Amino acid sequence: MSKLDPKAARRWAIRAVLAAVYLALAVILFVTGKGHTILVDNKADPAGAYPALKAAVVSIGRQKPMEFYPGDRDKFVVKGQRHRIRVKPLAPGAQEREVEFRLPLGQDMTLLSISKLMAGAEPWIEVFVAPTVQQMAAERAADDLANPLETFGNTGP
Amino acid sequence: MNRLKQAVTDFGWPRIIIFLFVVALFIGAPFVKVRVDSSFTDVFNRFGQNAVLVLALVPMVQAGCGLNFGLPVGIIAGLLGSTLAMEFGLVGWAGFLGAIGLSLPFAVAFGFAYGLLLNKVKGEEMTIAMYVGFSIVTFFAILWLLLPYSSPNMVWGYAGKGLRTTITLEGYWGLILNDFLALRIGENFRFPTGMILFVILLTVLVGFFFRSKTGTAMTAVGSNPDFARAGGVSADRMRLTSVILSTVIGAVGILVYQQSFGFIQIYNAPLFMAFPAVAALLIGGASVNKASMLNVIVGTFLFQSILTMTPSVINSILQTDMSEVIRILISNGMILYALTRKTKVTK
Amino acid sequence: MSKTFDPRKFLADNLVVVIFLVVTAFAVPVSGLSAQFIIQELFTRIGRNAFLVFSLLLPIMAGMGINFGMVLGAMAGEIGLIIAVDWGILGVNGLAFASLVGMPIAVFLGWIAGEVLNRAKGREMVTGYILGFFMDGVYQLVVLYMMGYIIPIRSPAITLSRGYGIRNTLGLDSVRQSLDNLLAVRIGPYVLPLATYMVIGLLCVFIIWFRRTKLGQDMRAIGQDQGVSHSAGISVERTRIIAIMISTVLAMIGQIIFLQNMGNMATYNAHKQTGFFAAAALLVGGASVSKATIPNVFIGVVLLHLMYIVMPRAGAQLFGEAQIGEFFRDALSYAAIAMALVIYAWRKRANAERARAGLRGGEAAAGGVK
Amino acid sequence: MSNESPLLSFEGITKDFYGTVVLKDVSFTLGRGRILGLVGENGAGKTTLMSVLFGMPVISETGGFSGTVKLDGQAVSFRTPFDALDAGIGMVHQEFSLIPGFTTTENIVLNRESVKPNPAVEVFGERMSVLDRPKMRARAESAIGRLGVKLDPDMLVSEMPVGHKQFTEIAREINRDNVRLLVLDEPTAVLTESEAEVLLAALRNLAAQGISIIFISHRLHEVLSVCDRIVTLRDGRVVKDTDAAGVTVADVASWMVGRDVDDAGRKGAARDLPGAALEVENLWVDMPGETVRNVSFSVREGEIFGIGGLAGQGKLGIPNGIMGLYPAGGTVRLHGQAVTLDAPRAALDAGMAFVSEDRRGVGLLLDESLDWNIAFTAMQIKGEYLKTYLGGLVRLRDEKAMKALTEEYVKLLDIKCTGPKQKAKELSGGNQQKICLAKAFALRPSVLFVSEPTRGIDVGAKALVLDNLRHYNRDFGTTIVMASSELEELRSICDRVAIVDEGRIAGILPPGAPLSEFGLLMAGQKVSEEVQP
Repeated sequence: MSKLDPKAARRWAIRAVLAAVYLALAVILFVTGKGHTILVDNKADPAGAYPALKAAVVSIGRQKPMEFYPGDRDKFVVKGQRHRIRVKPLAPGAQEREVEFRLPLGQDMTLLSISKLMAGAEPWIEVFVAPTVQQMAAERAADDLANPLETFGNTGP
Repeated sequence: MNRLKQAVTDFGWPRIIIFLFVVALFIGAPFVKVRVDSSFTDVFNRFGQNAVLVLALVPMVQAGCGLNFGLPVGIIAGLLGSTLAMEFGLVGWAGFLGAIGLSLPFAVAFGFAYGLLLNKVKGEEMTIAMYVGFSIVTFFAILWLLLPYSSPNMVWGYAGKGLRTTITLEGYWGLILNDFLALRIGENFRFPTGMILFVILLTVLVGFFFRSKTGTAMTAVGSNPDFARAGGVSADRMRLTSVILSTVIGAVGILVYQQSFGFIQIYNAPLFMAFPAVAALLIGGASVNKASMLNVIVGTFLFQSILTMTPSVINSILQTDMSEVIRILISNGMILYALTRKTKVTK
Repeated sequence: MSKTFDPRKFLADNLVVVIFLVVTAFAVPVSGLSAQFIIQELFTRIGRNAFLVFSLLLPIMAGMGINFGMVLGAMAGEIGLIIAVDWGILGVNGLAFASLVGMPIAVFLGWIAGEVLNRAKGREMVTGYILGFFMDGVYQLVVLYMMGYIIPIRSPAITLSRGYGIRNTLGLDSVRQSLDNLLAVRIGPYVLPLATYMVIGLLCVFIIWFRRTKLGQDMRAIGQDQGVSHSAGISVERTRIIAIMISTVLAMIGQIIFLQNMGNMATYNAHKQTGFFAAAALLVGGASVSKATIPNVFIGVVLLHLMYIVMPRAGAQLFGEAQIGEFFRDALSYAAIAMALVIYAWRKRANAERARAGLRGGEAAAGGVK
Repeated sequence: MSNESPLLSFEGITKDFYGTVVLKDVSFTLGRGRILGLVGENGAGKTTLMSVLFGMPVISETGGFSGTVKLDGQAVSFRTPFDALDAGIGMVHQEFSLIPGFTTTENIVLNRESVKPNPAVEVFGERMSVLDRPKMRARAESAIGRLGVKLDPDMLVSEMPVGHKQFTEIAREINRDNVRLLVLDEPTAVLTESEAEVLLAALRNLAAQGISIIFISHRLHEVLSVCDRIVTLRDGRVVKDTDAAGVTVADVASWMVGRDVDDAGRKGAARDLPGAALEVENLWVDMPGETVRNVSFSVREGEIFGIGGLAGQGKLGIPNGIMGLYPAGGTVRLHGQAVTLDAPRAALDAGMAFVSEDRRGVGLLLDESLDWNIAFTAMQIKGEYLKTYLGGLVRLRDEKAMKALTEEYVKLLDIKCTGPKQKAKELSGGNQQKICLAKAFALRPSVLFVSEPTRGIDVGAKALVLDNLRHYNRDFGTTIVMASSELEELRSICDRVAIVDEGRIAGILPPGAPLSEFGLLMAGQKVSEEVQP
């Protein structure tokens, strides 16, 4: 191949663009499809800086709302980075609050404190590190592979 | 120098690597505190256990029918023999020999039908053999449930019918060949004399067969069917004979395997038994259309050495159980190599 | 296609289909399963399996027989899914991401498979089968020993307790049935996974279009006569490799669709039976080793899976043992493949002989001694 | 017309294969729109000359050639046949290279299909473009139209009569935009007479449109009827290059066989031989490429009977059919006993033996040792070279006897080898042929068939093999039937020579008959009188 004729050059350009599109698509799928677990809790600050909400209905995006009482913790699984949380305290006359937030891309689990949020304390979103390594290890031991190869025909169509 | 190069190419790099690997395993064993003597005991046991099954492949290779992936046809005949012998309550030598005797008619009949089929599908033997093997194993799985076996040692206790997945041969003829004239040297080494003698006997018999007129004709058919035809030999008949022979030896092979293993395994167990046997034969230097007794002995020994030694030696070195992966890669890699080599003789 | 209908020829051409029809027709009432249950199951299984079966079409067209090496594609799809699950990508995004990850792997494996099969002309099928076994070893090496060790795995939840290697069973909760549910339509009592059907429909369109391309024409040509195609300037080896590569990529996507419907993945076993089920379905659908059409795929998937649905129950009803039914359907599927191969090989020889029969006898036999 | 530069000219083409000269200073020219008949015996150099023209790899692999090929006055040298095609030269082979499951149209435009581009082309290359079927059909129809024959563009090749296949193949060659020269190698061999007529008319049609044609055929009357010029090759030389006008079949036949005619009265006057050893009546044999249609002859006891004729006419089918290697019918009697056909075993049991022309394919076990090769048939047929053990229960190969046998023949036939255990594939062609002879001799047959005994072996070995045959015949009185393409060798050793043409015996001549008579027989001219030795 001495010199690319224009046709071949055009093709290589198109291919290069397509390769870039391919990579971009992967990135977009990752960003928009990445699943996050949001642990929402309603706890008072141990130091007493803010109280827990008495009772509140919380919803994230269009997911089913959940009720929270003091000390509650529950989780929402969401897709993508940008979300909107709505906290509606059940106390009469209390202000409903709706905030948009952005989750850090690389994290699987984040902790969202509605008590902090309502009290205006920062940061109300924190990265959550699971403390249950031992527990998970025990759970997994039961599932460890004994011998994955001798099983035949156990995968139905 | 050129001759050496030629010899190496003929023998094939994969085989040389495998050979060196086995040597390294034996050399390495003492360093990782694996007892060589007990390893050798295992190797000899497994060698005897598997050699006859490997031997069973030779007639079909020699007759140009390719690698007999349909070995389960013979194995099923052997299973019928051994289960019937147990049902009749035969024990000890009577049991073992009875099992052989009872399996022979089945093996001949199955082999005949199987051979007729393979004669109709020349050129596609290997794929079809494989699926014929799978079919017969799964079909017999139904029969194991339905046939009116009644010996309490064989059927499921709770249902009173249907054969168990594994049937112990203890009290029947388990280890009967292994223990015959067995030699014990030192604490950990035990030589299964009877079984090895039996293997040698069969190998010699097959070797003699290939020196007979029929055996010579069979080899010629495999080497060049047109030559054989021009020489007045019916290729179809020779191929049929080779398939029957292969099936019969396969039946005996599984009986030897069972008595050493101690159990009869039925249902899906025979499904993939042909593959390690094929790998062993190829490792021994056979090709898709040429195999000798020496290939059988060398191949089985090398392959079983790998199977015995890798779990202990490699695992102690790498601190992880990679033996299964190594087994898969070596055996299938060897078969793949043989299938993709240009065969010098045209079909 | 023949102008006059010859029942014997029809039977010989469709023997496998007919046997399956008869057996199933007998087993359906015996099983006692409701029509509604069976039909719903069939709708699900068509969506689950059809794509995988389609991946076998092109190599057949290119004269390479049934591509048992398609399990390589299945493995690529599984690796894609492992990565997608590990990175926590949810839903259809996760499936699409898995395909994007699996694609280069499938292309690479397909190229290897094509090269290997080119060295084993005339025995592609058995070689492809063994290649699947061999690559299973490589797959284990990668997934069981390298993932979490050389290949970074973020989530400890999917690795073994020793810290590397993927667990025996991988839960696919994050993508479970996401494609099926994307556009699930309820028609009467039945739920149809319309999005999955649309993907399969798209594939059908692709295959029909592909047959009309120059490449498709070349594949048909080499499928019939490699020598003639070569002397006409078609690059035989390259075309064969492309056929296998496309097949591998399709199998990769097919396996992802299959697994999202299953909802979990037996990491080390999920691909073992893939080739068998796809081949059985295609052949049961009336395809041969040299000719397979789109209807063959659908007929085969329906027939094979109808049998898989009803047979255990039929076995239980007849013999009081569901296992008999299970063994029976396995035996029948293996036998279907064996039978289709035998019929094909046998007919190939018969045709060759018939082609020459015209030359025989000469004029002497016809009594035409001048 | 003859004033302009010729389309094609060969100038001084010389080619040798490992020292054997197959083309010597071949020169001739072909004008536009002319038809040139190229005739010659097998081995005269026709195929090699065409290989030179097409740049077949076999030419460059064996050291190339000397001389010049000029197309349109320009020297050309094609590296592959594809280059030649690009330059506008088309070749129609004897055996069809068509895709059976494709239609006429698809075959005509094979790998030159008309296509419509689409976006996928930009990514995955040209082959993703979609076929333009109407355009393909139009092109096919125009090619068929140029040929002037009736062909259904949508018919599958597998369902066509033979003649249509041949037309399809020619249509494919002229479908090229730039085709200027067409080479047809025995295009009429498989056609019926009426089909051949249509083909010849089509060729004239093409020539009238300015396409030049090289027509290779052994059917001389066809050559004469269609060609403008006739070039006769013999032993690699152009012996005659003449206008076709006024030339007779007999002329061409004598040019073809040629050589000096003064050797008429050859050595070995007719031997007086007793009754018939082998009688063949109405034999037909279905041997691909060598079909025998209807052959009757009888061979006398102790005779060496030659079967000659051009390649593909069926001479090789005769021994192969009688020995049961190909499906055959008719009556064969050996010493009055009918021999079962279609069964090699029966033929061997009856006391016949065969040395096949397909030495490597049928004659030898290439991967086995020499002693196996020589002793095998005798072992299988006569149960020799087996040793009995255990009081007759077991009979195993007698390696010692096999070795002795092999050594005997190694000495007798002067076979160059390292010993009885050498593999047959390691020997040279001539020595391999001697192994084949030894295998047949070991059977001590009463009738020995030898097919192309000297094909592919060097001159010295040829003489030795023929000598061996003659001695074997004289010493043991063995009747020998020898089929060969080399007329000279048949004439040098045989008592009578039958010439086979189109699956029939055209005539039987004594070896001393004039060469022109042999030539006429080979060219398909029946000679009625049967020669009695």
